[in-house]
Amino acid sequence: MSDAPPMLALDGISQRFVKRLDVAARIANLLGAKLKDEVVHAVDRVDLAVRQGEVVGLVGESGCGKSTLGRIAAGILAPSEGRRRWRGKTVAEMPAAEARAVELKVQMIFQDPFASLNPRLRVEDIVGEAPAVHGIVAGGERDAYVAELLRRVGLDPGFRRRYPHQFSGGQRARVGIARALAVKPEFLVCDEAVAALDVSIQAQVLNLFMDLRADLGLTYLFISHDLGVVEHLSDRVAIMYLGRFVEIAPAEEIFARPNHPYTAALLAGIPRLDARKRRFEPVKGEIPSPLNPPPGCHFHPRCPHAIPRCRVEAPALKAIAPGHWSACHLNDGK
Amino acid sequence: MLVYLIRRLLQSVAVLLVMSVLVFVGVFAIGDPVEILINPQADQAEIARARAALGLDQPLWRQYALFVVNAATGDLGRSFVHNVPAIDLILQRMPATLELAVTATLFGVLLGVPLGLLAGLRPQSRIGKSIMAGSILGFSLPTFWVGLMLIMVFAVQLGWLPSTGRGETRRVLGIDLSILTLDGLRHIVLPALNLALFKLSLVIRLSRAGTREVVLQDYVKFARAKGLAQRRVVWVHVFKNIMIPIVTVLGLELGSTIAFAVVTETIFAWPGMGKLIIDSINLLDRPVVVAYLMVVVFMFILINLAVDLAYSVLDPRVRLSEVKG
Amino acid sequence: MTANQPTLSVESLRTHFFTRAGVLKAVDDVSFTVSAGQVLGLVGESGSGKTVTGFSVIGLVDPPGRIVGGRVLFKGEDLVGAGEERLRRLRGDRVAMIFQDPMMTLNPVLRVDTQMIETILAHDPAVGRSAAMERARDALGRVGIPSPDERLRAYPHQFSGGMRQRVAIAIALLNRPDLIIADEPTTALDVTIQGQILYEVQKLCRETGAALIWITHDLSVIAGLADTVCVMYAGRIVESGTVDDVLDRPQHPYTAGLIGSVPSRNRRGVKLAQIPGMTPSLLSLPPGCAFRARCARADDACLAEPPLVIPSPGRGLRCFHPQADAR
Amino acid sequence: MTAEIVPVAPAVETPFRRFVAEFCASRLAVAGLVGLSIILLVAIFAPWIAPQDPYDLRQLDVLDGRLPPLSKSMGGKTYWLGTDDQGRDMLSGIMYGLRTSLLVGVGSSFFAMLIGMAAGLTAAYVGGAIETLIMRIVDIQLSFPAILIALILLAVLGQGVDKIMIALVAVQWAYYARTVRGTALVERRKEYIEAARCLALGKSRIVFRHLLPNCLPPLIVVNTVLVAGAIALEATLSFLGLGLPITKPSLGLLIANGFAYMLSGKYWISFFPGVALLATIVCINLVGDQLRDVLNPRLQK
Repeated sequence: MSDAPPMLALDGISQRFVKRLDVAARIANLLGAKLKDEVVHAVDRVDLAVRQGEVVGLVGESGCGKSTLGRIAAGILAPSEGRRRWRGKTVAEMPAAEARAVELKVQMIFQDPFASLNPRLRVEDIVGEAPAVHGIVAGGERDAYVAELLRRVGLDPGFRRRYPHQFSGGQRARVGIARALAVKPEFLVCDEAVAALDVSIQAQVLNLFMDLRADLGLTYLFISHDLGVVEHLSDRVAIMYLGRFVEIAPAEEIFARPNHPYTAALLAGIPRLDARKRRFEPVKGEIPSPLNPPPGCHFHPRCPHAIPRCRVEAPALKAIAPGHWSACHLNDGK
Repeated sequence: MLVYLIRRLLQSVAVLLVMSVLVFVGVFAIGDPVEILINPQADQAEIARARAALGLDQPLWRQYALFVVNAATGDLGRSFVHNVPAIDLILQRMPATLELAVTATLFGVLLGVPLGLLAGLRPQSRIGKSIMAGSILGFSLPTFWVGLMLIMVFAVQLGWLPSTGRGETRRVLGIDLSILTLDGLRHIVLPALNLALFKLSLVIRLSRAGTREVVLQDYVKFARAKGLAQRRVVWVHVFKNIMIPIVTVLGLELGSTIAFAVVTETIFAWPGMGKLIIDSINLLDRPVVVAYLMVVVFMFILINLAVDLAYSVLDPRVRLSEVKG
Repeated sequence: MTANQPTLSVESLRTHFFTRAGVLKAVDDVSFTVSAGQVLGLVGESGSGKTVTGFSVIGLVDPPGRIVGGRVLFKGEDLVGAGEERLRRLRGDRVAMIFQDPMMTLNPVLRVDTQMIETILAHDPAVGRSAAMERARDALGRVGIPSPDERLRAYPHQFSGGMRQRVAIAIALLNRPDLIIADEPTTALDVTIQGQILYEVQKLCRETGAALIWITHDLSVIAGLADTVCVMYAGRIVESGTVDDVLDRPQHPYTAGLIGSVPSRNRRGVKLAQIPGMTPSLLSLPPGCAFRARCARADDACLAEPPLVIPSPGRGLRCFHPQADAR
Repeated sequence: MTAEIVPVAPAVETPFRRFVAEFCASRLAVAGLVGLSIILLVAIFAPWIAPQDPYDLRQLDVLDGRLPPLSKSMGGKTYWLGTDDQGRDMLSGIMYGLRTSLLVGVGSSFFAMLIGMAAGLTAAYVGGAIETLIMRIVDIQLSFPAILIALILLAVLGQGVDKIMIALVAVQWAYYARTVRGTALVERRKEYIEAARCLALGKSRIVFRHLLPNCLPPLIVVNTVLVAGAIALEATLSFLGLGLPITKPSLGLLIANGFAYMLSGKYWISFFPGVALLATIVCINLVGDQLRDVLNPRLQK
């Protein structure tokens, strides 16, 4: 089992968005202005391997690059650097037909239940278009196929001729899931898939994800800012801060024994149902702009334990226990 | 801010160059002026001499190169018809057009913004609906037809106001102005009204649309939740935000008013640049047409530049993001 | 004013929206009280009427909405019948409000100092500009904004979301209000920033003794912050009481379902106790209990409107079949 | 196993019915729509319902020239709106003129829309240098008033229905291009486009089946405004003597024709064609205005 290559692996992935100086800015530089190209390191040399059947949670605050990484994993976005491997084979080097098959194997579930469905298509077309185009289902069987998918995600197939706006937020989320399932994927990237839903509806959709995992043996990369949701669903959790992973560990381990100060701060910051009249003791400072991240460890300006070394040297991810990786200089002293 | 300025200046120069090529090549295609200027009985040698005298025997690109070099020194050629420098003809006519356009634009803004604001704040009220209905009408009325109707009613039927010319003018700083004399004022009322009607409707619609969107914003509700008086909410919080799009459009509209004066000047026989260009097109007076277009393009670029600067002053988001960079 | 008169007492408030498609009863017979120094949590999912309730209190419901019944007693004075000028004097002075989206609540073309000073001068023109500026600087300092002098001269877009929300809170506190209504003020913020804001708000309420109404969809925030809680569903308060009572011993099936829907540490990987179905449209509410269609305990009794009962002191409940003890 | 079935919200109203209801909320807009329909019918059926064929010189009698409205002709017919200098029945002239004006206005807007849509979609979806190039041209063109550009073009091209349509298309395509690009840029960033890409759907399928239909509503609004603008601009240019030839009189030309007689009090030769032109433009603008309000997502709560 452990010898098999991971289902989906991302090796040394970086994503940079560069805004180059135009002619005007270069002339301004000649006149004495000191302008530079704007480079955003959305994702900075990240390695991630997801094994078959696993649920990996990816947690981080806004601007940390988790959505960008998710889109790279799903194959929508090509990384500036690094390789994406499917069962050990680099996708970029595959022949076109094979690459397309992999593309269908990895599907994405989106955040916004309103923007993620084409408002001008009927539900049956939203769900049925891709399998028909790719020959997964024959023309005559399309109707039955769509009906079965809708039933699978908990929607009445009788409403397949309706348009998205005639559904509630939770039902739209289900349509989005049915659309992804229609091409028989093995791997789902869920990008904040329940963030826009009400609590009671969120619970329904989370349960649906768990059912689908049990029934279809799906593998998930589950991206969320909500630690509670990730904790509930994931086998392993990766914590991301300003484009880098700061800690990866099995879920139980990371919530019981957070190692990185940022993980600890996150865990201390989340409100919990069972914590009454607590005194909130927050971590200091703002999340820095990814345009101009602090040198060394990105977290050091907010870290209560920062040492001089954190200011100059970026810590690498190191194993501190079996399966538990953390990127913090403080671990070296122990 | 520096980058912003440089960028705008570069763009302006580029536009000026591109437009000069287009204008020059385009206008070159208008008939052959020699056929009009020369006696039809003239022989070939005479025609050739005339062509050489006008520089028309040179290849197109050389004519253009010569034109650019001369233009840079303010020489846009001599009118074939009047045999004076084209630029002089235009500059001589320009004050009349500018006076008309500025009067009309001011009229449109000073009346249009408050009316649009009112209609935007009370879209469902009777007054709001009346303002809108009026503005649709004003927006739809073809300028030239309104001009005719104004003449018919106020000049022909009622005989209150004159229908042609500028009337008595007074010279201020070397520029003749009509609005400073009673007779001049009587002459400018109808053409200015004619030209302003469309502006007025446009400003009303813009202000109303802007107001309707701004009042739905959270910051307006927050301003009310702070206990500010309605007056302050409207004239500070709403007004400042709608001014940004209005100023932008107005600058451009001043330009288009100058262009649209062609119609009004023709109807009211207002001796401005617009009448000159129509006459010149009909007479195939090529240098005047080219000079007119280049002057107008230049004015437009100046106006656009001014609008951009005004925009960045009004909207701190533009100003500061550029300063920071 | 008697010593134990509540700061705010809302009685049978009804706010309806008269739309083309029909009458939308956004707030229907809502009652609650909050006293000085107390934090009341108003919890509900989207469309439950919690935000409209907040706006109704300070008379900022926009057409086609209208308060059609009930009383809003602020220190004994009924605000429902009060004139616009009286309400304006209270707003921003005695009753302050904090909005959900910090990116949208500050006017983008006005400097922060302008937006702060106008709030002071609108209520007391005698203060004078320099004294008002001094107070504005103080307020920014109190909500934890570093170098307030510099920040006063900045425009909103130069601030991050968390900083803007602090500015909004500082504006709300400028005139030392007796009541603060906070409408989901941390929903749009990141976890670590939310923690900071919660910390500041908690501290400031303790210091100033203002009453606070915290409107949110997040039960966990209420758990850590509030003294009492009202749970809203489809325009009505279905259950109310102290935080411990309601969260530990919920009696309404909706409250119980909501608590069961929140993923928590003890139940990793177990299916969540979800509420079936979805929130009904307020336009076509059937008669009787609005939760009936989603409720496992519903029977024919629920076809009638459940009245408000007081099962124990300080609690309120609208249900024919309360759970004796859930969990 | 299957998850439990969740009941679907009852369909209170279809989008089309809501659209109709919201549109009809303004009585003015409905009046505009009715007026526009009548004008269209008159224009289409002019050859069958007009009292005379104004192009047929045999039907004209110069002795009937410049008769005021309601006069009787030599042949006993009534000229409801009077006659022009050549004895042409104004009512018939207006009906035929309406036909020409609408043909030119609607036709050129249609071609401008096709060109603008292609340019705008290309700019938005391809991006890069092509986008910069297209949008620079659009920007430059839009910063100059339409009438100026049309004036130059007509001065170059000369008169004729085809010439004026070319001029109008050249003036208007940029408005469509800007609108389409603006909407397409917003729509392109939406998740349903990403979803389509994730499902490995082809590029042309994404552009034409997913992107384009969602860019249409603002285009409809712009279209009404621009059709009205094209009709007005054509009339103005014809009035200035740069538009249509005398043999094909549009409303603008009819008005110009009456200009000379205006000062002698023969108002009807200019007045009635002007009223027809005004009514057409007002009706289109009334409809367009309401469409703008109904289709504007920012005003919907």
